[in-house]
Amino acid sequence: MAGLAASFGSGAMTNSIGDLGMADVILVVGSNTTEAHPIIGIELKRAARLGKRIIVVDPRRIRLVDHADQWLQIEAGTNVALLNAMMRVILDEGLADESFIEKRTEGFDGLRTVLAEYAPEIVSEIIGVSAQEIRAAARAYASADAAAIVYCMGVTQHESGTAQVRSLANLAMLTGNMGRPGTGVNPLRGQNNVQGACDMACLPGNLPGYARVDDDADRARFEKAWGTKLSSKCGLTLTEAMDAAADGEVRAMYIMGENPVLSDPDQAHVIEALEKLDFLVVQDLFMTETAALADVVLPGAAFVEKDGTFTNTERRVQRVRAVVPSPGDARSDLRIITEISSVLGYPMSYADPSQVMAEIAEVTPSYGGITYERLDTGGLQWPCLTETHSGTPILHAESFTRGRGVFAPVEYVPPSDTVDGEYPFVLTTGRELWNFHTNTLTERSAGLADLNPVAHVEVNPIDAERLGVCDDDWIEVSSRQGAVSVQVRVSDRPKRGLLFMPFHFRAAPANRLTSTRRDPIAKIPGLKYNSVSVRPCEAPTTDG
Amino acid sequence: MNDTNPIAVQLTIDGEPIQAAPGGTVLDACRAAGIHVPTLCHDPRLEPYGACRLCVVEVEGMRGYPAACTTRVADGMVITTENEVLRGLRRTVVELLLSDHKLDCLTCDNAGACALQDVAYELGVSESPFEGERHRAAALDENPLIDRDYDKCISCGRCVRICEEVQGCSVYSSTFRGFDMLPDTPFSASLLDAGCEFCGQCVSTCPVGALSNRGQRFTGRVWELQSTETTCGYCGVGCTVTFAHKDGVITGASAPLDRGVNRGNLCAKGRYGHGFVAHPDRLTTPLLRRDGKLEPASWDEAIAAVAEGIRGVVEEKGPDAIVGLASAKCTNEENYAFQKMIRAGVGTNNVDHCARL
Amino acid sequence: MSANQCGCAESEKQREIDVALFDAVFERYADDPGALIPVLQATQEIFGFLPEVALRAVADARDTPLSEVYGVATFYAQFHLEPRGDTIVRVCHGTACHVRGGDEVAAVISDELGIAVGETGQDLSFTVESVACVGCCGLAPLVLVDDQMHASLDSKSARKLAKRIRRERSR
Amino acid sequence: MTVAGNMTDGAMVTIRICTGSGCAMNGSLVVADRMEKAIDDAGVSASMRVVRTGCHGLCQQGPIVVVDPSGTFYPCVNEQKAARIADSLIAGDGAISEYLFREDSDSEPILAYKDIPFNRIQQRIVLRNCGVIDPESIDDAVERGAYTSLRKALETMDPEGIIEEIDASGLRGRGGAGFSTGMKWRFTRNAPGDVKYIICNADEGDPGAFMDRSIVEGDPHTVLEGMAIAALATGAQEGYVYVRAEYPLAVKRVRLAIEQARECGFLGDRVMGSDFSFAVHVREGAGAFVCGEETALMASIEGRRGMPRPRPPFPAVSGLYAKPTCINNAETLANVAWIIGNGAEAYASIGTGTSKGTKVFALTGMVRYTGLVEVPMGITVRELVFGTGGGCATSRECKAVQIGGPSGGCLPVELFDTPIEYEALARVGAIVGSGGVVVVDESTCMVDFARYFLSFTQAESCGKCVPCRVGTKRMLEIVTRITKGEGRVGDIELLERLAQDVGRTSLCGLGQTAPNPVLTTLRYFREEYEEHINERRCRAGACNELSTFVIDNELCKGCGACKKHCPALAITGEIKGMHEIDPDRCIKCGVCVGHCAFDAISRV
Repeated sequence: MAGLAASFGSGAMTNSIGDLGMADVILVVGSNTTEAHPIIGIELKRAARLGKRIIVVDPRRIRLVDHADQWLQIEAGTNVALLNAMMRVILDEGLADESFIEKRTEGFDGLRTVLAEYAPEIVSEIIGVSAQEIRAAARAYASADAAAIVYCMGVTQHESGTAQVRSLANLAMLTGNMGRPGTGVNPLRGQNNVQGACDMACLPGNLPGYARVDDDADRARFEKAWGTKLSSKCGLTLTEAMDAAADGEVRAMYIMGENPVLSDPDQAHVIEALEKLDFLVVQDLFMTETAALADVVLPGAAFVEKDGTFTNTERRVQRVRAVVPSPGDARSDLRIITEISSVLGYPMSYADPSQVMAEIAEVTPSYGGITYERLDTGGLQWPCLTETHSGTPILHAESFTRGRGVFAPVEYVPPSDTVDGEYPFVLTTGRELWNFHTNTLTERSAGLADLNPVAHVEVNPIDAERLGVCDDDWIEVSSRQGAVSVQVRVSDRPKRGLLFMPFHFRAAPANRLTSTRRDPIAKIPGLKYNSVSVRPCEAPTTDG
Repeated sequence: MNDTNPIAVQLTIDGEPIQAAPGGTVLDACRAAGIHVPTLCHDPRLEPYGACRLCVVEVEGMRGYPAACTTRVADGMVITTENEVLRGLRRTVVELLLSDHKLDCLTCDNAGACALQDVAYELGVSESPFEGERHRAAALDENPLIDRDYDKCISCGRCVRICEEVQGCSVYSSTFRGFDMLPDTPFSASLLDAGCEFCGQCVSTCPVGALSNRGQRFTGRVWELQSTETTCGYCGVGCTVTFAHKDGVITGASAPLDRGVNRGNLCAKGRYGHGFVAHPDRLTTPLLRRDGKLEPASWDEAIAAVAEGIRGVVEEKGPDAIVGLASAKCTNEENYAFQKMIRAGVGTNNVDHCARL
Repeated sequence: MSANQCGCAESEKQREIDVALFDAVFERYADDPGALIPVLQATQEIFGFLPEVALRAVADARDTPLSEVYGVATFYAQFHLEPRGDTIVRVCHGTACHVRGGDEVAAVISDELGIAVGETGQDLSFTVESVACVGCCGLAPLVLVDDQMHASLDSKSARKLAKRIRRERSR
Repeated sequence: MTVAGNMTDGAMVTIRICTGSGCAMNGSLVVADRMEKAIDDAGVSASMRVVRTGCHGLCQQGPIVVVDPSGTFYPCVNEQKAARIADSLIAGDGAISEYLFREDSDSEPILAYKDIPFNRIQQRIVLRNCGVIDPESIDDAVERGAYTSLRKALETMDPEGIIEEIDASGLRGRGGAGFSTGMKWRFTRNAPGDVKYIICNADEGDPGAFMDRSIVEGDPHTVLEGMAIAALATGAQEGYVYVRAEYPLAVKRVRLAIEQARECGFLGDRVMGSDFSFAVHVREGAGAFVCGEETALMASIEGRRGMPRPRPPFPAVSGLYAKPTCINNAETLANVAWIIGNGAEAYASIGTGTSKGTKVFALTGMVRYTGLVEVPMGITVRELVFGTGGGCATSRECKAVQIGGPSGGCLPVELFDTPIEYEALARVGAIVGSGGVVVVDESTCMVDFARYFLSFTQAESCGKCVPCRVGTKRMLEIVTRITKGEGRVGDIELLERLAQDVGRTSLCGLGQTAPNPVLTTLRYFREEYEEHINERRCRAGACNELSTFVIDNELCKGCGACKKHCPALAITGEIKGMHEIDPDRCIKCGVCVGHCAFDAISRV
């Protein structure tokens, strides 16, 4: 999100789910939309049905390709090269929106200079897609009345994630596809309330509403509101925190509703870090792999057991309502936090969640007009500044949040974890339709759990033949971080040389293989590109 | 729907002057005006189809009895939605449907939410004067989630259409023709083999009990269930979902057609992924590690232990030796309180969550 | 998900039917998005019926959902999903044939061949079926044996005809 | 004995041999081969030729041979006759009297085809070239004026003028509903869009109708010319001929005709050097009667299930691939070139007030001369059945005609003076429809007849809408039980209500008209229904279950064939002895009748 924030001044989805249907062309980059965000997948499929053009950029033949007009099966990790080549075509063919560039942006010359090196014929060699295809995609996107970009972790979870996002922003600004229905740059948020957790400043450098901890005025405002002094030192990101824990710098962790042992890169490293802690608190619904390492485990409440709000990927704040009571002594996380905070000497006393929202609205301008009463008649998209403001479906309509949009001159840098003779395959990880995240919830939902109960690694038929493996045969996938035994699913979805593994399964934890190499700005690990080796193996014994 | 053409169309429906949006159907106009016209094959998520013929109306100047769901409104239209002739026609349609429908309303989970039951009641059809051949097909339960009982199918095509038009999956098609026409998978394959994504959209649109959610079977009559609308807790789309529940247990999930980003649609996780809530693995009591083992404890003990553990580290290494990881699964209010606790209560900015994963 | 996506088990089935046979068909209609029915007609021309593997190949080649292909194949009377007899006996049931005793002709033929109308003999010798109208109403009632027409039949001549084609078959 | 024909020396002798489906399957190809060989062998091909033509009409008398210029007509020609006819022609002899057509065995022979009773009131516009030209030779067609109307339209008329001409001719759709052709063209022309289509509907599904087949087989160019003129008028660039796969000869000939017309520059890019381009494709139906319905037909061309959709939007606005589309039936299109060539006025002078021109009928059933006839609109049913058809083919009384196929109605003899035109027929419950006319005599049970039509439409229902899918099924079940003697009091009323409601609520024309045979037989022959229910009696003796089968001892030879084949073991008797049917065991299947070589078994 750092990339978008730098280009536009705000890191959130610029447009709305509902207005994707107004696009004539939708460029989908690194998003397996129909599996990871099925309802947005429906919007895309509907658009395709109505004759809109969908262009998919993905090294893997995701299901959406069946509905797409064009599929650019690029080599993993080469998004920037492709996007630069597309922009080069747009410039060369006079398809850029000069007046938009002139009136609403800055830094264009820097981009122009960079693009000189990215002739489609040259880029074609890097990305494995013909120059003709690159041109067709560029022309389609640039000549549409309204063209939208949708992206997801296939863009951000790279060492060059921020660069890739900025490149997408460049493309949108170059063609003036911003601020109107059916345009924009639209990151899809993976979990239900990623957007909200960010808005609420569960980020080491921010205070609610993206105020900065290192900005004196911002901090002063919150010190006043909260009646206490605040640290001006940026905190550690999750991955940095794990490193620090392993180094002994961090000694205690309080983990609420997360399962880093399975979800974070380099599992061995995570376990080492957590085991080294003096004190670990885990608050969750189940005895997760992480909770098993804790000193204190606190039983939380599921989302159907509590009141509150979630903010979805299109910045829509919506009500969450208690449907059923929590089992046994399990308690809502809010109640647990307020009690612990009070014992820690910082008393919190909210009679119910609506009072928290009232406080949020007070200290967070973009949530300023949000109340539970208003949410009862439907969600509101922030910024929603006052109680009469009807929300903002499209950001940057008149001007960018930061004033002018900034073009970033982004160069393509190949992933550092390059394949070599020892690790000749690229492994990419992601989600599958019927499982969610670390499978904690989905494996415990009868029926759903039976649809995709075990992990498989997708192997291209040619690779499978060369390895001499068939469906359900076992192979060992190894990286510099570790090794995992997993069953094969022969599939023409991944490109030759590419493997795909879901990260849902504890029996075959994909993150045992991934590394913590990360984007220098956003600190997001490059989970989508890992060099690995593969060899057939025996089925592991079940006591495992 | 663009702003330059806001001129409403003037209609007369059952003698009342009505304004309607241009481009819509007579059925849309009736519904918007609160006039009830019975339908079976209509779903606002789908393109007009006109197969059940229940919504026949009279329109002055039009031949015969056009279906309200497929007739576009035009300025000056004079429409009659209700009279003896129309009731008679609709009654015949219902009688025909009942003549080939398994009437097991006593044990059908859809009883009370069945559109065929509703129209039969509305038109006073208690039995069909027609007898003859009926479909006899074994109920199918070859997959873990969706039951199919084609003896109850009224061949309205809604499942076929929603799978194609909305879900883009085309798992079903109408197969064979005439009296033998039924929705089915190719070669009657199981839903799993037919490429089903188990979104359950077909179940949600089925007007009768031909498609049903296995998990809901015998969990409660429709009228015993309570329902609560909330926001789905899986991915970032934020679908509006209505949970049906009875005695504190969730029995099923659906979505309202007219609200939310999802407008009645859900995915497999949203519709079928709520079993974990009542799973026996749920943690129901705080646990404290004693002698290397996690053992049950009271909340007071647990909270004291947390406070003590944190305080100990702060005292020894300072607040920056503490890290709080919040959750993208928790509510805004919880996350707000959490970071506030870490920042204001502990005194560090070491707070993050899994946004990067 | 079926367990044989890698094709190990699939190839056995594929071998029975040489899919390459109808590559030419796909090619001929590749640029015609509406040509599903001609493709199925040509496919049936090759195999005598529409085997499942062929329908799957059609769906793949034309980028059309299998369900749609199956729905079309089961809609039109001309398409057959089961193997058919070497000789097809079609009894016309046009109005003129009906009025002039077509039903009786059909009964006699199906009696003599021992195959009900609409069915195929177990040895795949004959298929007996009724057709709506072959448009030769002036010659009613009539029967087509493959493409050969036998006109102005009655129950006696129909029986003779059936006996003859059975005899010819057994030779 | 020979009758003098007017075989003028020196003139080309043309032997026109019908190779339409009926005659071809009846052996006319052998006849043609035989004659050609004779001509070749005699070395007279300079003065004598064989033309393999389309349908002459009188299919029942096929294979038909007509020798021009004398017009000599030889019915029922086989190989032997062919040899002799050829020899006589080569020798320059007159017609062979004993091969000529006679009304009765003792009446005088009639020499010329045009003079036989069947042809007396015919007036051929649509069929003007059928039976005359070789449909596989575009030269033949051109010689008879094919494509001159297209040239006239291209060179001297603008689209609006063409539409006005068609409008003024009063031409109405010959496929069923009788919608004004000119108006249809105008709607298509006025619909916005660059891409438009013309579709020729030759998916003749009505059992008992074969005019479209005969036209396409006998004179495909007039259909193509009509399509091209329609395309010119409406602004279409592409056309489809949708023809039943059950008509292989029609498919073959229209494909060939398209090929030839393209080579001659009558179709394809820049027709006749103008800016107008028009490509025609052929699509074969795959066996679905409902595809005669416009929207179902288009679904089928698009490769989908042939299920109709509601109209509006009409095809003229949103048709094939959602583009403006004009769909005309083959017979309708076959009128177009004639109208453009001869003028609207000439056409409008034929027929009645609202029904102009001629109509082709397929005259079949228990009528003496069955075949294809083209008569002016407005002649009465009686003129058609008795004048052209020669009356009942049997010694029994003529009872009714069924006009318009499964969508039409049954008219009793008392209504035979009804003129054949759209409105008059509609008033009595029938329709012109595609033009099937089936004559029935007293041996036909009207309840069973209604059952027959219903069983057809029921089997052909696409299944989309409830009234047609379930309603026709239930109607059929009620009618069937009545014919089986299982009818109940109240069934007639139930059937009548259901028939009416199915007609009123069905989605497309198939379901809307499917009840017509039931409704008209209920209207005109209600007492037959009542007899079946109340008296368990079928006056026609056609309903097996209501008949008693008896063996006539006079005729029975005691061969035992019936006993051997009786599936119910209801027949007793010894070889060479008397046989008897036990009425209690008899299941009334009628198998015994078919096995009796001596016509000794009858139903009473």
